[in-house]
Amino acid sequence: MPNPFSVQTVNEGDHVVIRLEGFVDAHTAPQFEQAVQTVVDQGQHRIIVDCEKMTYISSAGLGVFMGFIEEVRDEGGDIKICGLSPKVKQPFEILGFDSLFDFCADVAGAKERFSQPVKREE
Amino acid sequence: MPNPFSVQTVNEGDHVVIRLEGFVDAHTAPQFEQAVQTVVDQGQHRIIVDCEKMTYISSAGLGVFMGFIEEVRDEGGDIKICGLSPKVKQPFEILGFDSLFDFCADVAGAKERFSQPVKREE
Amino acid sequence: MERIERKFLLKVPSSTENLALIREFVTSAAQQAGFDASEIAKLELAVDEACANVIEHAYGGQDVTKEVVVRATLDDEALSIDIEDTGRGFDPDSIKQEELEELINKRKTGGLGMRLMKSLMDEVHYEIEPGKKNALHMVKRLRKT
Amino acid sequence: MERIERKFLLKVPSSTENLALIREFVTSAAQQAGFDASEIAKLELAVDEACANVIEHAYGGQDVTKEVVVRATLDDEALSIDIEDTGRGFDPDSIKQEELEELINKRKTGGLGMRLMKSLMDEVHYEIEPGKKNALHMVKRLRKT
Ligand SMILES: Nc1ncnc2c1ncn2[C@@H]1O[C@H](COP(=O)(O)OP(=O)(O)O)[C@@H](O)[C@H]1O
Ligand SMILES: Nc1ncnc2c1ncn2[C@@H]1O[C@H](COP(=O)(O)OP(=O)(O)O)[C@@H](O)[C@H]1O
Repeated sequence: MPNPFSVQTVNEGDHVVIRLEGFVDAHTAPQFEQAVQTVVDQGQHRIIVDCEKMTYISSAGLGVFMGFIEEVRDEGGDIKICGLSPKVKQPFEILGFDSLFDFCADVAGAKERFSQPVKREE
Repeated sequence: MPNPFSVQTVNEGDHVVIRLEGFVDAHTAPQFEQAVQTVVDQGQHRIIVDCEKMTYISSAGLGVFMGFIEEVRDEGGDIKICGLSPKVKQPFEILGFDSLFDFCADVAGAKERFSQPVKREE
Repeated sequence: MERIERKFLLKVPSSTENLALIREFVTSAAQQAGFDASEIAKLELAVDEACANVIEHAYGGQDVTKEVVVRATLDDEALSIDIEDTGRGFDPDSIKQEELEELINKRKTGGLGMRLMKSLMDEVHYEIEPGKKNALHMVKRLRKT
Repeated sequence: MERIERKFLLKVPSSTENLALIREFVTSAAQQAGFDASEIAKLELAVDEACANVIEHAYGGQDVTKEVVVRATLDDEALSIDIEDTGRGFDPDSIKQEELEELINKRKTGGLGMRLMKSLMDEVHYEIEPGKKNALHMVKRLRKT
């Protein structure tokens, strides 16, 4: 009850959607990390993380995005972050994630973005 | 956030529905008590307390039912308790409320019951 | 053999506003102890009742300068709850447990709390030293399945 | 003139399982202080980060025999948070704050917590005495409207 969390991975053709629900903190982030690792290990690099039902995120969760983005982009893919509510957006913005990651309104928007060039500073 | 509670009173012709929502504890029970007092002061004694959205009740809330039932029955009315979920039913049952109060499945059932004789030991 | 205990402690100002936090506290400890939802609901209610009594009776109403102390200790066998106050104190044995019908006839709105605590918990035990420390010890055992 | 303080204290075993309860604790105190939802979210996150660091770094991972202590003290002007541990300790000034881009290039998954705490709170101050007590003091002031 005090810490509901779930992560769900759905393969949708040429990309994969990882759905986060509930609280992503130092307790639950390892499950999120494992989900991304599994997807990457399977050679999938067009990743959409759907945060619509995520109610909280701490740096442990933010670190997961940080740790995989280079590898995924090196493979020509990206991690699109979508569905952030204003409340959970705050830590992303404080840390400057908005200038280095691609935020999308929803999964549909993220899919569209995969046909556009990746935002990246070299 | 930690203690959402609301009480709503709706006059429906010859009876009144008091809707409880959230946590009824020693902090919020006074608001419930006030709502019943207001209804009784207005001379209404056919009272339905709708507990469908009540998520918790402690003895402070149970005491409100206890304190008014005699007066209301003396006036030919009753307090029908309806919509109790199994979780919140527990304290009512432990204290024996089920043998002295009229529990109904929902508001419709409670309305029907008002046309039947009141359960009462003299 | 040593038993591993987990100890939780919460101190809050004496105000009914804090009952919600007290319930969260107990729920957290009880979940880690492995109680099921129905047992957790019982623990939550018993501790709420005990703390409401401290706030209302021991300290005579809201007084945020006073402290309610709740300890939860869990091991493999049980969750023990210890609630402390430095308030008025009382003689638990002198409290007459009236029947619900009697209370209703007298139009009482209270008198249910201690009875609830006793039927919700496996042990309920007071140690009252007015002016020093009043302590309530309650235990709920884990039923092995 | 005397300021009325409200004091809250929480002690829990060192385990990330307890971060949720720690957040509830801070939220409760912050609500009573009168912070708005956005300020409460900041407080919640800052304290979560600080306690996660205690659990992971000061105590080197889950160790339920160790204690994380969180104090919240509120008055008319601010909510002060004090977090204590008896773990390893560290020199906060020696921690290099790397740019996000740098962290990304190095495929780091950590290094964001202290930065977050500093931008979320008005004051962040460590007092480290390894082997004795490590304390973190953070303050968030109420903006009068
Ligand atoms: N912690 C306490 N300190 C002082 N008096 C108490 C305490 N707990 C209970 N009492 C006394 O016992 C009585 C019965 O308590 P209880 O059964 O919980 O019902 P209620 O609190 O509704 O009166 C109270 O009215 C009070 O006089
Ligand atoms: N309470 C603490 N006890 C010991 N070391 C700490 C503590 N807090 C932070 N540190 C050290 O400071 C570093 C940076 O912390 P932080 O910015 O929160 O990032 P992260 O925890 O993700 O590494 C940690 O990796 C750790 O070495």
